[in-house]
Amino acid sequence: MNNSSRSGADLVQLKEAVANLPTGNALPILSEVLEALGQLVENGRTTVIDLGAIPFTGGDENLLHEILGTGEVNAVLNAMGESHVQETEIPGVWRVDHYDQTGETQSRFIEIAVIPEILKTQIEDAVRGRELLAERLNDRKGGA
Amino acid sequence: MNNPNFDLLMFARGPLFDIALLVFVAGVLIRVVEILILGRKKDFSKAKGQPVQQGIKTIFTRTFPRPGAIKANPITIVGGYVFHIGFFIAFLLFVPHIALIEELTGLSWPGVGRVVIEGATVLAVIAGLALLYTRWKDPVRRKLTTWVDYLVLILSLLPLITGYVAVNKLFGDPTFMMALHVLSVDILMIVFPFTKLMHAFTFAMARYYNGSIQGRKGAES
Amino acid sequence: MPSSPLLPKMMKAHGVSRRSFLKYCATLTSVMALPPAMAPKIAHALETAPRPSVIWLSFQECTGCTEAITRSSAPSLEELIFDSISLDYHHTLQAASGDAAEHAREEAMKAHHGKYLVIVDGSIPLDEPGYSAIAGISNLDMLKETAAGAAAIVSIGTCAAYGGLPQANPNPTGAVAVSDIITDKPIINVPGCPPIPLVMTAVLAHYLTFGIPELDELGRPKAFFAESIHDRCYRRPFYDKGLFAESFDDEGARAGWCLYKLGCKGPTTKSVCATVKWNDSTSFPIQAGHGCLGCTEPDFWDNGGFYKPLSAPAGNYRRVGQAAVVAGVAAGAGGAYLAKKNKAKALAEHETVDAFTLEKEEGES
Amino acid sequence: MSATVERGVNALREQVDAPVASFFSSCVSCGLCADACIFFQETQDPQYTPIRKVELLRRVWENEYTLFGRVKNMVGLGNRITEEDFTEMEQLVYDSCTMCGRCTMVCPVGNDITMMIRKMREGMSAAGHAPVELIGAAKRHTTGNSPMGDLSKAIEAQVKHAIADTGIEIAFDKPGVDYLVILSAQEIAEYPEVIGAMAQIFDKAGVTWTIASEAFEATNVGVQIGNRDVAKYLVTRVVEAAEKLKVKKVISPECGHAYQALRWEGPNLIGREYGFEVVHIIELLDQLRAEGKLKTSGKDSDKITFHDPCQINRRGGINKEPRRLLNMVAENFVETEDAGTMNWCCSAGGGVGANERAGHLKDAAFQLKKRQFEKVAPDKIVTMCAFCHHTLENALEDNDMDIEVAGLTEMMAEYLEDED
Repeated sequence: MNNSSRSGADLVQLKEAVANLPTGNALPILSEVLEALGQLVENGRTTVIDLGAIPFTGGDENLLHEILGTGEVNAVLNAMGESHVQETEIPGVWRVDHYDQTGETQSRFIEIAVIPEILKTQIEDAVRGRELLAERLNDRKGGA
Repeated sequence: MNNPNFDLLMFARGPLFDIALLVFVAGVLIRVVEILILGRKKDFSKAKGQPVQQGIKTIFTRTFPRPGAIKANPITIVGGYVFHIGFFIAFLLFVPHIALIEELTGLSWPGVGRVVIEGATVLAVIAGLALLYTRWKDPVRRKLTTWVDYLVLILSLLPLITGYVAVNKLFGDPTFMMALHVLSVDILMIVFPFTKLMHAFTFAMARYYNGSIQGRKGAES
Repeated sequence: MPSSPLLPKMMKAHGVSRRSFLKYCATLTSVMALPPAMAPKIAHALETAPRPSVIWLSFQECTGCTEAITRSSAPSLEELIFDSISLDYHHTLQAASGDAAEHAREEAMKAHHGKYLVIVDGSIPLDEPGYSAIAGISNLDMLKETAAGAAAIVSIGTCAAYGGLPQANPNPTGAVAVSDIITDKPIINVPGCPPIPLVMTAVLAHYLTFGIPELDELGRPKAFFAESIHDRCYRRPFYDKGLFAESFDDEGARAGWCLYKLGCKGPTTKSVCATVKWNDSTSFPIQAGHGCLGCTEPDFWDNGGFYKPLSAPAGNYRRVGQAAVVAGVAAGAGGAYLAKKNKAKALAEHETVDAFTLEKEEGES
Repeated sequence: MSATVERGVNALREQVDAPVASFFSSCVSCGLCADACIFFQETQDPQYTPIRKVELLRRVWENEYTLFGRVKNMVGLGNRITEEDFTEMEQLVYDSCTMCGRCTMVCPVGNDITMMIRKMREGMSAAGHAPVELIGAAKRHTTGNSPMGDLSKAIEAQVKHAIADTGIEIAFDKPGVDYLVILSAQEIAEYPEVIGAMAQIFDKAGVTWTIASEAFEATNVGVQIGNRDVAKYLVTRVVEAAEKLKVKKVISPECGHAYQALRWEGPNLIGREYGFEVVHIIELLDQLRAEGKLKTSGKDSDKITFHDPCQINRRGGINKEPRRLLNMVAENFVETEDAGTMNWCCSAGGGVGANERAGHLKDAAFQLKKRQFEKVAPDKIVTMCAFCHHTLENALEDNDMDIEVAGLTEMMAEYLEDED
């Protein structure tokens, strides 16, 4: 068999190294982000970039993170699995990563916005919120 | 509903491959057996050198051109080398091909990575095109070349080109391109026994005879 | 029959926030290769689309497709979307049976003529109507009858889409795909054995929001069937490096090397298995150490053997090869015999010359 | 088809064997043999590509010795050989080929094209298409005892001359001696000094030898024409004489094709092994040198180069021997380019020299030799083939080149150590 003398540890390393080789897709994405940031500043327009639409490896992620950095806001949503919403060191540029209940990545986005859509309270939810609050108050009053 | 691309691939891998294998194996054997049984007369002259040893030696030594030959015919010799070496790297060291050979013969060996295979393929195609060019342009080769020679060279390049396109998904449906790749190999196998492609087997016999004829006289070969 | 939007109510009933729904829609856009900006529009469309009547026909099938879409480990939005349709007939799931069940189907067909969606799983036997019939109605008749008033048909699973396992050689029932019978309705094929649940619901979501998705030449939504599994496989780097598992229990297999030599059909199989994965994105066959069988492709059962490398010949090459050796040696010997006879004749006919007979005969042209 | 055409085709048919079949099966038309050919080199005319010269043999092989060719014939795709085909090939097979064997050395698939030219000539000659000059020589040799006619008187005179010059006894038809010496007509007529030279060397070395009055001629025009019947007839004379005299060995003289004819073709022409051995004169001299029986004194101070005769070196395997000998007597020995196994032909071997029609080709071919000699600028060219000697001498003169040509045996004799 091929390369049977290789040790198991080497193989795991190789596997990781191979999986994490940068594809070179990080830099074009960043140029797109810069352009989108311009749109946000000048026209207030929001842009969402889907990182699942192109080959994007661990190596690419590292480069992206290196350049964008970590910013002031870091939110963890708990909506049918976690979602991590984090502003980068570049204000207006957000990382939005959705995970399912088992913690597997569902989708990864870069959102160039004043505030990512997902963070905003949805009116539909607020409607239910109003009902819920009213219900709870009512319970308390009734109980008192 | 059928996938016509997959059906073509299955046709090329299935019945057509069977036909190609039959024609190839039977055809090559016919020609080799035909030559061997024809034999040659016993040589009554008293041998000075060692015909058998030199015959076997020449099978290998004739692989290398004599000094000065490359300068006189750079395209043919360098192109010939690159084409043959590239073709055989792509053919014999690409793991899917090894899997095919293993399936047919039970023999298997380690393969190499895609960079090597594709590098060899590209070089072999360039070399093949150069050989086509010199066949067309050089007066000596042009006069020697028949339409079958052109056909054979083009048919030898097709598996390389279609294989490269299919693996790299350059254009066309990849399954369709893979089907074309296998088809091109089937065709190459079918024409093989009827054309000069036979040299792949008979060159060893020719070199052996050359070496043994010269060797009997104690002359170089 | 209700046709007002049900989804918001369902969400509320399940305690699912709209934010969760929005997150799901964002993932849907990513999966369907739609622009991410479409996510809120999809959400809105799903929330407001009228609840369509769906008639689910199960023919020669194993119920695996229904199982896949209904049995998630946790309550999921896939289920919600599935629940949000008005499933008026599904003889495995519905409570009614016998005449009442058939009555429900006829009712739905009448009430929503021209608007209902037909989902089919399973292939249709053509040889004998009795091979598969429901309430005395042959699959063929039921399909024709039901399809007549449908807006569109979704063929779920490879059996309905392409004939699948029942059609495998020697195809004892004369099984055919839906598209072999129905030619005058839009048909969306969602092949797979079974299809990925997310893909089934995403296609439904797409149909509900934007209508028929863009299809490839095999009737499959391009969003899910444009790329081969091989292209997106995490083991692809090993293929490129020439590192292949030789058996299911060797070091290479344990190290996660490419499964090509073990018969993986990834290179010729189009599906998003390698990216969307199964069981809530946990894994997919190749990740579990088994090659792809190619189940989203027509005739996958007969395409040369599951454990045979894709490059290996698929026919009777062993017998052919042996025959070729025998035939070649025999014909070669025969040819050589003729040649030797020819030469012997030539030698026998040799006309001995001397220096004085070397010149050409007189009177020659 | 006329009788002679049929005779020619039949002769080709007789020549096909496994080597021929493997050669034609292997040729990929790469054209590399062209550059090995002196006639192509000097004319750049693609028709002189060696492999093209054996086309008729290829057709016979394909049509009659391959199953696929037979099938092609049956469906009417065969290509019958005609009188015109033979006529067309004449100038390729005889005029533009000296059977020098360079093409055989360079063919990447190992085709012995030279051997196939030899076979082609069987067909050509049987079909009546051999050059008239060679046929004339064959007639003279058949009726007389050399291709130049009857040389009995001449050799007697030359031997007498040599006896007078050297004072050594040379006996005709002496049975039981070790060696039978045969000579080429060229030597008898043009370079008779070689007889005295051999007498002196052999006398010193204690070698016993004789000349057969019945068979003193070594050349065999049958081999040049490429006709096995004629060649067999001529070689039989030597074989019979040698066996009658019961010599141990026959010495093949300084003549290229004679060496091929006697040593390598002869036994196969007569269909049996000889009752004696054949040795080339230079092989013998080198052997005497090794045994200490050939000693020289003094050296030639001229700038000397060596011309390798194709049939003796490339196709005969005698390569190091002449150089070892030459180094004994030459102070200033220089090699030309390609010397040794890949040396270029003198330009007129293989019957080309006798063929008037080929005159211009021969002259063109010599230009290559000329350039090589000019590069080295020797005072003297030594060789071991009387016909090369003859050709070079004439061609040098035609090209106004003042270079002396000498035979190696003669040169060795010149520097023989005087016995005290």
